[in-house]
Amino acid sequence: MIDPALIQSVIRVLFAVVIITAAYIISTRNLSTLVSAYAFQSLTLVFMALALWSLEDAPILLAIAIITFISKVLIIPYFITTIQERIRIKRDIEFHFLSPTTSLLLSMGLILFIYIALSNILKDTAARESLFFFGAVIGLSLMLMGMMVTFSRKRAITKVLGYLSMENGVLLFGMFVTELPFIIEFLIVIDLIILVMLTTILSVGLDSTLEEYHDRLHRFHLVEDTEEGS
Amino acid sequence: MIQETLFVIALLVFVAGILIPLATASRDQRIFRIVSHGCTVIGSAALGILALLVLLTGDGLSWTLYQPLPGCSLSVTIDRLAAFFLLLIAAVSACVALYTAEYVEHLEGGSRRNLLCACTNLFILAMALVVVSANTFAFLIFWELMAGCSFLLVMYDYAGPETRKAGIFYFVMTQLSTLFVLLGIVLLYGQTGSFAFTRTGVSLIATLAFIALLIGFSIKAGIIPFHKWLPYAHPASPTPISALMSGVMLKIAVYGLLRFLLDVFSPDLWWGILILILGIVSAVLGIIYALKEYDIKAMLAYSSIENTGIIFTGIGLYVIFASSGQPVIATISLLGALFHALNHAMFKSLLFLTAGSVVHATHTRDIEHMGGLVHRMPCTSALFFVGALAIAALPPLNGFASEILIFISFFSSVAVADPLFKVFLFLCLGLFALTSALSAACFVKAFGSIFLALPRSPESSRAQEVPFLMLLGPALLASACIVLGLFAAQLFLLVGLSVPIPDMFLVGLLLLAMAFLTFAVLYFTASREVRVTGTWGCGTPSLKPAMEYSGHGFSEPIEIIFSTVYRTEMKNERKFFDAKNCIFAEGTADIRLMKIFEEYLYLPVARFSYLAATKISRFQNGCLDTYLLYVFCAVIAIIVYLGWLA
Amino acid sequence: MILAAFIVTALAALGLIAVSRTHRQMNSICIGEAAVFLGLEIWLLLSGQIPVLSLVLGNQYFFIDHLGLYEALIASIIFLLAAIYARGYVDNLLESRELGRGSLKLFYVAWAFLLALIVFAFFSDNLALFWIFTELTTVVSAILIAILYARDNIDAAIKYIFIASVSMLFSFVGLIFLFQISRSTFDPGTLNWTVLMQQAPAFPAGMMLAAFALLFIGFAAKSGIFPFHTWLPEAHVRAPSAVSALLSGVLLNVGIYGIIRIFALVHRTTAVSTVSILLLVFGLLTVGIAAISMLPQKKLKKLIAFSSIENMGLILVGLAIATPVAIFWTLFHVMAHSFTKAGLFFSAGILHRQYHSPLSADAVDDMHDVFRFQPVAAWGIILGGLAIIGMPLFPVFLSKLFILTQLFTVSLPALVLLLVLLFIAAASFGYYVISTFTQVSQPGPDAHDIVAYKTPAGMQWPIIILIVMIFILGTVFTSGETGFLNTIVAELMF
Amino acid sequence: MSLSFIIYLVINTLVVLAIAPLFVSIIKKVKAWTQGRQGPSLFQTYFNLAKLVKKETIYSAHSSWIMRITPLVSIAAILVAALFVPLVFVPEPVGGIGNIILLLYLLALAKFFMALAGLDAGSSFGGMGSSREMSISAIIEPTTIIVFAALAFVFKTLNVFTMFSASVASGTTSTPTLILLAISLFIILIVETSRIPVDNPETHLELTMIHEGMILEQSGPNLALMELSSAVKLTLLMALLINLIVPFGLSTTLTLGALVLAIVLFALKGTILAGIIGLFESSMAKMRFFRLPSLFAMAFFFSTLIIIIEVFA
Repeated sequence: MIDPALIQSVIRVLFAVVIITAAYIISTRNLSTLVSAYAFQSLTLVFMALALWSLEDAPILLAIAIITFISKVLIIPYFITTIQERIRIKRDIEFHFLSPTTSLLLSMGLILFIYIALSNILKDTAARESLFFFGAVIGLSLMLMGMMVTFSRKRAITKVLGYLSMENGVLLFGMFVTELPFIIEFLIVIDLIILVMLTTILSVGLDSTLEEYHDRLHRFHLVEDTEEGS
Repeated sequence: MIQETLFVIALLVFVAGILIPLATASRDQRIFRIVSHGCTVIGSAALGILALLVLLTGDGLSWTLYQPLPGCSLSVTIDRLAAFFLLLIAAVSACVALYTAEYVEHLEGGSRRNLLCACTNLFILAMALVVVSANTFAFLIFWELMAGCSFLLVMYDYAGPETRKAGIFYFVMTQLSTLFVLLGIVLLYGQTGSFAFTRTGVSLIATLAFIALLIGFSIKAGIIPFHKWLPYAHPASPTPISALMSGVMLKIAVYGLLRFLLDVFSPDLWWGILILILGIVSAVLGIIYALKEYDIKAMLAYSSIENTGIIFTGIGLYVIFASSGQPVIATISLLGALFHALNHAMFKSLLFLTAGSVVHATHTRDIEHMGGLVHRMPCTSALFFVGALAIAALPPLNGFASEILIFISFFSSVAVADPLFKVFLFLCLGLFALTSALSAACFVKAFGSIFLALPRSPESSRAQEVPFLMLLGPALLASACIVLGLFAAQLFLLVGLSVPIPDMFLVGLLLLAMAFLTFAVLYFTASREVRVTGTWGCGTPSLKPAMEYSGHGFSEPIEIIFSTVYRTEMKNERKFFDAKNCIFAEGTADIRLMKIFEEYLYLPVARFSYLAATKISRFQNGCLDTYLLYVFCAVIAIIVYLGWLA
Repeated sequence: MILAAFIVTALAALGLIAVSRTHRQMNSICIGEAAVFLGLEIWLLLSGQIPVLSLVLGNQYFFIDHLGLYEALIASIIFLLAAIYARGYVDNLLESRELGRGSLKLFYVAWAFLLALIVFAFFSDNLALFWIFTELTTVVSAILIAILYARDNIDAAIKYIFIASVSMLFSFVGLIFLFQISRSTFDPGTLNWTVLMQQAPAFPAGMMLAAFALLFIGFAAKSGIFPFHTWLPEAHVRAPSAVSALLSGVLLNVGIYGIIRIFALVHRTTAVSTVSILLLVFGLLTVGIAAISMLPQKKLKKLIAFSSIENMGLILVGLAIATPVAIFWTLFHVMAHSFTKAGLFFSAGILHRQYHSPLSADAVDDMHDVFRFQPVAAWGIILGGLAIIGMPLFPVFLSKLFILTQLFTVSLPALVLLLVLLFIAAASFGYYVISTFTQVSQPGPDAHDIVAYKTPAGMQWPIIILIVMIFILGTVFTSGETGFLNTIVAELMF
Repeated sequence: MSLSFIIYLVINTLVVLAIAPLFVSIIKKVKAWTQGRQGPSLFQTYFNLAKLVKKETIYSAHSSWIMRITPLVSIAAILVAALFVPLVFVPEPVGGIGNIILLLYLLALAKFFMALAGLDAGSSFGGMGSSREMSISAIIEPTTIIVFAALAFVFKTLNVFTMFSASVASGTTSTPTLILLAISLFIILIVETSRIPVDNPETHLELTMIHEGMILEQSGPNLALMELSSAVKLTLLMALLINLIVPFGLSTTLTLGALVLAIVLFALKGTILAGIIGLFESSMAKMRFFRLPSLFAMAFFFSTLIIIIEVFA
């Protein structure tokens, strides 16, 4: 058995890593780096789940780690990369509302803000002192940072990554509430995968011309045959 | 027992009148419409008999029609007030139905006319049910039903160019009226905890409820400044509908106000003053605007505004006297208001129906294009003449009989209130007198321009008298006008009310006697030679229609005298040859009457709301990023709220 | 097991669609699925054995109580009618090549799946399960929106997915909070609504508030509450009208259902006063923004969509009042709104087919001679419009009236504000309908001849049925109906 | 209806018919004197009427039954109105006869018909006359009603008969209020009977005529009736003024002596008032039509002032 204090500090380090990857996702312009950053963030979460597993010895955490690894580190990044290659988009340099620097500064503010807000909310509860609190702070911050990506980037595919980053925040938070039934976690992941696939496919539709889009749909075997556009 | 039976019969007959044309909506056959109108007449007759029974015996009827939910039932209570209005509805509806049976056949629209019949029946039924509603819940339901039906009826000729504007005005104003009535009823419900017409004490909520209801009913009654829908809706809708709306629906609003004033509120003095001011202002402005109208139906609509103003004046006086401890005068004012409501229903529907006949015959609503119809449509002109006499409040017809009651209460008011208040009432009296004099001028103009002198357009020189049924309905109304006028005093005695109204029958007899004696004397003494020749035209060989005094010319002096009220606007546009504006090139000058309320009240409000709405709807700018930003901001706001405020 | 029957039906439907070849077959399967669902629900209703608890395994994931059954009934009825309607509608879409023939199977699979998902969402006891089903409905309905052969549709679907999913993530955080609350109160923690309801009075107010607010974000986005409503007008405008009817009549209810459930929880704690204010504010803002946005609308479906938002706001206000009477009428309003709105969208769909209005949300409709071409649809719009603005004899009138009377007990200014906003909404609706339906072209040689679209009877009957239904709903109240609604209120412990 | 009332009906009508043309002549005579002319005979109006009755009636081809019944209605309405103002004998009021509002509206009835008759033939003079007449009568109406209301207030009754009885009972001592009211009544009389400065009854100049314009198309016996009715209207308004201010001699009991005395006294008082009217007219110039509203506003202001004084006193 490893020393709980050590694990707790490891977890804290992982928190920092997660936040850093999130910041990277916010500010980078290169799409393939973006996907890598996301995969790395998910990997961090896997490690975090493992660390928590060793701390609390709940088998569900191990399961979460495995599912996360398979879906978020392997399948989804692979899928998005494939799509990216097909639509030949490399960079997303248009920003809406926020420039990368402002986003970074803002996200720092957000973390602080959520910390204060949550400590106010959880003032009188037992949850205030536990890891639950940290999980909540980091999870929510991650969500809001991911959300900043969704509304400040032009390309739909970047938005998807922002959304995924948000989802990571939820997962991070969820890991600290271990008794959540496993089936729920499992279904959520399935749901997520479907959602991501659909969104990505649709994003392709937005980011390319209609004819190409239907052509691709055909190649994905989503529709049986293609007709000429009206 | 007989009351219940009559009521059920009326209800069933009306329902039949609604369903028969609806079921046959696809078939454009006259027989179904006749049956439907027959149902209206029979149903109205049953209602009328019921109302008379209740009025004479005082034995009311109280009955629950249908109880959808506990606590709110569609119940019926017919007391004397309800019976009075029921009588009004029944009388007008029956006559209008007789008229419509013929009129509808001359309308365009094929089988849409079946819908018109069905909807008319529903409209009448809804009005009757509003009046007999035993609680505010039923009142509200039937009120809305009435509003909905009347809206559909106004939109009958939906393709007409003016109908769109009329429809929008009517719809919006109706909804506004509903808003206020609903607010009032909700407030009362909150106050008393039930939908019954129960008396509330004096409280802020009760006052607010009263204000809300007053505004709601004022809108429906066409009280200035909420009147604007009337002059649009009436010309746009088919004639019988105008007659029903003007003759009956406005009275339903009056009924609503009275019902709440009498049964629910304990009125304060200033309520009365408020109602009185609304009434007087509507009466004066209504008739002043009527004078400048050349669209016959719009003119009648404005005249309706005036008459509702008179009714409101009576109600205002009632509240004033009732709250200052003068029950006798209060009763006179109330009876005046009620009687005027009845009389106005009679003569205004008479006027609308005959005006409809005229429009039917001449294919125009502009009185400047009519003229000379007295020779071509003698019966219609005689009927219109009776209506004009009545509405101008000339003895011995009914318009005078009710106005004199209000005059009497005005006259007796001086002895009772405090000095300043007396002066106020005197000023109101002066304005009230002005109103009735102007309405005489207005109807001289109307009758003169429409029926007298030479035809001013080819259509009106080719006009033909309308068929029998289109004369029968108005004729019944005209005889009602005469009977209600001549026997006013006797009728009041019959229902057991003593009012200081002159014996108009006696006056009528005297008038007849004098006329007869004069005729007799002249017959025996005077020359009986008669020569028919051209009108003297200062030596011009023949009189042209263009030489006649026109309706515009007739009301010109009054327009000049009241020019401050009419607010004409002069526009000069000049163009010059040179830059320094010295050499005049060409220009246009244009004087037009401003529609004050429309231009300063309605349109600015509409424009402002539209502008604001356009601004706000830019919120929905079609950009996903913005939408997500909203979500982001909302989330932040919620977290702030949770962290610091909650 | 009744649930198994539902599952089997849904799977059978999906399987049959997968093997069927023609449009007619697929459509009939969807009709059949909805009919079977409806039949099962009616059987449940009549058998009187609700609430059905413990449907799956030891851990109780599913249950059927009155509220769930109520919502499921509404959903099944609308699905049934929409499927009947869709046959003619989709035929025309295919003819005009707005829908690729290849996408047909995807469309019907999504359709059948959506019904199953929605019904299972209503039958979930576990809130997390409910969350998942709700999330899946977003996905599936987005497919239905995006199915048309136009970029605008994809755009609308993307908006829908992003806004709904992003907000739903916050909901999930709320669920975690809720779970944490339950875990700190009793062991082991659970997300089962029935259990939570038992334990709710012991929950700490502050945490409960946070949980509610976060959950509210997601469900509000699903039900089109300001400021999360932005997806709604665009999705409703661009989706095929049969789908618009589903979105408005059924899918919005899913979000509202979630809000009702968690509000019932909060109502048992001391946080209720704060939450009520929150709901009231959001409700009024929603009604306000919707009503004002309706005013300058030049597009029928967008107008109807905004009207849905307005009604959702009204429902929120009704919930915020939180008296049993208010809840009763709020539930009634949910049903009234669903049926009325479905009728309106069906009618709008016929007009859409007739005039081929551009899909783009900002394009102006060009309608004229509606009564000549499409009398049924025109009357559907008129009567449906009268119903939705709250004319009596229609159910919305009653729910509106009683929500207003109950609102008076809470706040007079809110009452006045709400009335004014409802007036604006009604006026906007009337303004649009009057100014559009009175457009008549003069028949003549120079008039550009528009060919009357021969509306199949299958597209007209659902409108007529719905109008008759709402008329009956607004006038006839059986003791069974009121008893049923009262049971729901009692089960929600208001 | 008592016998005395029926006798009253007969006496009042006969007296007013007999005396009305005389007053018209007197005014004309006084005006002629002030202009330094001798003027027509005092019986000239009677002669005129007699002459007109013997002449043929000419109708315009465009005119209708309105034109034909107007003279009858007009004279009937004004004669009935005259019944409301007892000239020489005040009986008990019966059935609202004597109601001051009804009196006013009977006059309006006559005016309504006259205005229509003016429009009937399609002559532009007639139309102009009607238009002006209705405008003037509309804007004088507030003043009239205020004055009548003041009368009703002072005498605490709406009935002219009762007013006269009260006036007789209180003797000749008129209160200051009554004198002020009399001035208002005088203005109303001037306006209602179309006299200078409102209208000039003497001319047929198209720019000035109002009343004459309306009856321009009347001829023969019809014209006689119109002339007679306007004379009767003048008389009854004069009688209202006289019997309120100087009621002495007005009989309240039905005896022959009192009646004869009352007739003589009334003729005397009427002659004096007619003289005053004549003098008043001579001292004035006809006003421009559109300046009339300010005159009426003055009258209205004046009457209201009286009432306010009375009210606050």
